Amino acid sequence: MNANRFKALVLRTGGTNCDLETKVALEELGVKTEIVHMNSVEKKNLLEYHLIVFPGGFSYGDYVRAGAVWGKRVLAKLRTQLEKFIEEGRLILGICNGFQVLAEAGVLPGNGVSETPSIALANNSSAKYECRWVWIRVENNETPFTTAMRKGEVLRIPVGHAEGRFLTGSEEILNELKRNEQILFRYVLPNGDDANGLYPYNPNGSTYDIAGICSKKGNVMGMMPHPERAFFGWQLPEWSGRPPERGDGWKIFKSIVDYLESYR
Amino acid sequence: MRMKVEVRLKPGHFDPEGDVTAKSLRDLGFPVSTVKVGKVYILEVEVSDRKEALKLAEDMCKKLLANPVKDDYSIEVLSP
Amino acid sequence: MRMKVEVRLKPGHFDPEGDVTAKSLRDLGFPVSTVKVGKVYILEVEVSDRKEALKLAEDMCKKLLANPVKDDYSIEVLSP
Amino acid sequence: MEVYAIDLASADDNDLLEISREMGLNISLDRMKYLKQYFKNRPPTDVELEMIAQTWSEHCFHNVFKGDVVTEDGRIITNILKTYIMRATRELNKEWCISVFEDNAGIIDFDKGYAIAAKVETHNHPSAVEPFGGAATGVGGVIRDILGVWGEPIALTDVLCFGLLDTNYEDLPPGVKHPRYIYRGVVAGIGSYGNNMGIPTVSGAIFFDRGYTGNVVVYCGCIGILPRELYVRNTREGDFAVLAGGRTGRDGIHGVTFASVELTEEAEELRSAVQIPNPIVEERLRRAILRIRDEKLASGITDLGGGGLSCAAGEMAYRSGLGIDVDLDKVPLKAPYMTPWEIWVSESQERMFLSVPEKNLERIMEIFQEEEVEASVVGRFVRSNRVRVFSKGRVVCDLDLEFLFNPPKVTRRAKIPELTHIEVNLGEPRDLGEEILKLLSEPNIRSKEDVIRTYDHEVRGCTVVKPIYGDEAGPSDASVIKPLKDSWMGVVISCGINPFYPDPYWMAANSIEEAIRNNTAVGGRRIALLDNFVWGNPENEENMGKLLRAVEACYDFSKALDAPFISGKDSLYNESPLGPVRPTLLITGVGIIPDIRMVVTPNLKKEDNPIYVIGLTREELRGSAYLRLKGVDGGEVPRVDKNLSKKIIDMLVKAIDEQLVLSCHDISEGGLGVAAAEMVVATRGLGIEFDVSKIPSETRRNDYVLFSESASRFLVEVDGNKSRRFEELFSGIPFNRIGKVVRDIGLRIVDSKSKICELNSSDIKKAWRGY
Ligand SMILES: Nc1ncnc2c1ncn2[C@@H]1O[C@H](COP(=O)(O)OP(=O)(O)O)[C@@H](O)[C@H]1O
Ligand SMILES: [Mg+2]
Repeated sequence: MNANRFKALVLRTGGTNCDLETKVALEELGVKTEIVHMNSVEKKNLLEYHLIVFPGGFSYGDYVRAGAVWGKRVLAKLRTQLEKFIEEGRLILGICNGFQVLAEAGVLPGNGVSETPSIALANNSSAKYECRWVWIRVENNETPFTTAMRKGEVLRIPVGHAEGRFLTGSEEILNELKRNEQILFRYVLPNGDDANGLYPYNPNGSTYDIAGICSKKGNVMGMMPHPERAFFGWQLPEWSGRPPERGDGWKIFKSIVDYLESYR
Repeated sequence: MRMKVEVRLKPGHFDPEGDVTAKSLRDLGFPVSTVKVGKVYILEVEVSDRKEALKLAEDMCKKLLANPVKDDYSIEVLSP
Repeated sequence: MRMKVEVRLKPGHFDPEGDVTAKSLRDLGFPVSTVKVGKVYILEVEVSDRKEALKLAEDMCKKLLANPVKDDYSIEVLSP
Repeated sequence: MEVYAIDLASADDNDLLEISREMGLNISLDRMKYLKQYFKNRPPTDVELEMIAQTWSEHCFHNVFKGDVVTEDGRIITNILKTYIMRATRELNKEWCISVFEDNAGIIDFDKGYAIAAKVETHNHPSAVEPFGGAATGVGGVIRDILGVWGEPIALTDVLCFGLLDTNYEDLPPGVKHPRYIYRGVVAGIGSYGNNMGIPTVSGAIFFDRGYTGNVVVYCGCIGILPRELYVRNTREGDFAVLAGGRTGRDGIHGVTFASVELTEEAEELRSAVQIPNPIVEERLRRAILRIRDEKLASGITDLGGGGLSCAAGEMAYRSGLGIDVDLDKVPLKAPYMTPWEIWVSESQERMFLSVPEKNLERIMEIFQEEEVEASVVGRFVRSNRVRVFSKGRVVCDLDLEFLFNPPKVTRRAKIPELTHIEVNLGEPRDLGEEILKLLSEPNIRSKEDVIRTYDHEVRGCTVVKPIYGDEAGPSDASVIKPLKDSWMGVVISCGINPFYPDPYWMAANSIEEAIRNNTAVGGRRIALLDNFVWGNPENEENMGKLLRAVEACYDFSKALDAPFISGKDSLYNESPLGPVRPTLLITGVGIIPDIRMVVTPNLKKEDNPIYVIGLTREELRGSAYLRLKGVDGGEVPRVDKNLSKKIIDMLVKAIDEQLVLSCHDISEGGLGVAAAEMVVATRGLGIEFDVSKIPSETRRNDYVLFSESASRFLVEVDGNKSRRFEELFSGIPFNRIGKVVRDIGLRIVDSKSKICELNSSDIKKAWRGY
């Protein structure tokens, strides 16, 4: 298997700070990865890439609202290309601040782009920044981001954010997410049972314990936990003797590569 | 036209920044029970029609300044 | 007593947040020349005397809410 | 244009003091007189006087450390920094020390052509006045120290000391803010800056004590990494001086002179001396600086910290043997109507200063632009030894650098205080289990998880041993990061701080040993040290005497334990209406571990494995958590036995490398009783059973054995199959097998056959973690 054929674009802007470790994870799986600043993205042809990642950080200093300014910049600069990109079924992954960006750009949870956001990632209900390892359960393993896992499997991945409380504009939107199986990850108890909002298992008070969702077609995904911080076994919070080879975050990146393999 | 937009969390949404501010004020000895925090934007908009300006500001709120899922906003014309 | 405090950059001060917001609005096609960003605090103060409340709010600004080097502030009593 | 000539020539002593006070210079009379003499032919401008005040401030020049100290018996010690701290490093002469005490940070060798840079700063005064901004800019400043040696910041540390959170308002004099207010603001400020920058805050400590009510102590540290060959310091004549990053404003004016002012009611007005943080600007600045480094475009770099542009420009020119011309009109401003001296000394944040060869200027500006960093050529390095500053085409400052960097020496008197012996009179408590639980929940000992989790300690994905260990969130002795993708080598970061031991010499000795011990406990070795002194007014002879004792210990124990100092800082003059700060010395340890997969953690691994205690327990409880809990002062402070300590540390490293040690925890605050309980906190389903009578000890009172804070001790779980080898290694050293790992019990302590106490794990966890 040679993933070298695949190219990923990791976007960044002032305040992005998880681009390097995201690149490390992708390259570890053989994906050619370029980090490109928003200021020079116009020189790029997005359709040369198979995956675009919006990594974590504090883009634009979280001015206005976390993810808002970057989200709108993306719309202003890349809208047409991005719509094409999504239309063609290529993959977009937003992690943490990247998820906030996709929400603010209206790319999630819809199909394509919408001007006004219908979901929000609001302040954590703990009123604090939360840096902790959480348990998330795979709700749908038939998307490009989740094929390397079992449905119902519990993954360990850390979160690090102050604004990650997933909210929808209405009950309907939530129901639609459920109906379309767009909810990929939910915060759960260590034994895999629903967290039902219980802190700190649900670290931010997200509606329906939602940790990550995908678009209707499934090729755009946003999640608050950081898979790139749970990629190598030695990153795990606890191991005895030698560390395991890999962490659970690896499975998300592996799914992406598997999907690209099968798709091409 | 100079406009003022205020963006605040919808009622019922908790406001951690407000809570922290309230605590700090109390720690400093002030008799404050609650604090809510919002943002004010003073915008210079390049249109001369008042109505149009209001419409534009409304649109700016929807598209950038507020997230309708959690924010309320109010708009005011300050000066022509 | 419910009070409203607005904190804004003093005139002439460089406002990076305002500049980013203005740029972003222009990106979205809005005819905006400048944006200044400030904060609003809605405070519930546990005193019943209007004058005392104003004095307290003034003090809160000096000690916490505003930075004397760069911020102006204005205080308003919203309701008794 | 607002530049004034200051008439010193006709000023009498009173006038001189008045000028110093009025202008906020904080220059002593002696030095004002010296200036009067120096400027007898022409009056200095305000710009010049301000520059002199910044450069000669305690903060920038370390007058006390570099001056003379006269002891009561007439000894004169010149430059205690050189005489003690730097001498230890020089004598140890480690080939892995690349740059020490010179640049913005200490630099030591690492792996694969890379080096590690480390620096720790204090930001006490700003944090007392403006807790959030003060602490945040403390972090921002120390990050720039790392950028200032071309390092990529990879980890942050913070050590904080506050007054008691339940202090009564009535007990606070005017001008002193409530500890809870300060605590909240400082913690938020530190978290905010590090999180926004995407640098993990991996290590630290928090203390609460009355001695910090008037003077909060905020230490911020940063570790960085750089390719050795990219450590460039080669400023040449004709190079451009480039100022990059945030704009210059009126915030942080007189920060350094303010740093030596007593915190009184007027200090409130001094909020303007505190800089305003904007981490997003520094984030972009970091990107730009690292790209410039990698493309080798600049010939030199330094950060703007204390004294702002005046110090950065002056120092860079002086150390390059050149002069510099600076044009203030080129400095981008963020506030209107700034006068030349304000621009020259403003300490606005997020700024760096570079020297750039002409041929690279264009490329550098291009990079700054791409990264959205404002940058401006503000001057040029010239062949002279003067600093000349222009404003609106006029020279507003023209000073000789030799004069500027050789201020009149300061002499301080030191009186070494006798520590009076106090007999301890304390009944032995009946229930020692109860005492352990009380100690575990004591604010200085209990978990700091609620703070630590508000700091991102995982960002960058390099944190191997986190500040709180595992799912049970137990205590870690040191944090480990893995900075390079292609190397298994890790950086081990630890600290040692014992402000409660009333003897300054042993306080320092214990802090040094503790930093090393913590480092060793996870597998660290080849440890470099950083010293950070926070002291009261050194013009007080006793304060100075204590300082002298502490630096003496620094020499003795750095030398004996084979751990050189590479950097540090002193913050003196920490005074408030409540008196001087509790003298506090933070020692930061930066070690390495050859392979991070070998780290040792504090959680128990397997039932029936033997538990050993290494080291000797003596009746040393003065300043211990136990006696403080009892409200008792007396007895002996812990003393460090140099030879024994060295042997134990070396043997433990050997035992770890031979994989004999499965878990390990250093014994410090709260003694052996607390250390054992803390290992249980970190563990699920297992506990410890041990026999106090087996502990190698010079006291036989059980509470003393359990809670003495004697140095050089560890609790260790050893692989059951390898205990023979372990015992062989430690032969000749006081140690003993005291018990074993057990299932389903938290902590069971017996004395020979009779049971002393039994605690279940959930009570232990609840006491320490609060849940
Ligand atoms: N008390 C001290 N102990 C050890 N090193 C010190 C001490 N004071 C200053 N140094 C060293 O001198 C160098 C320069 O110090 P300083 O001028 O304070 O740096 P900066 O201005 O960048 O904070 C630093 O590397 C620092 O390690
Ligand atoms: Mg420096």
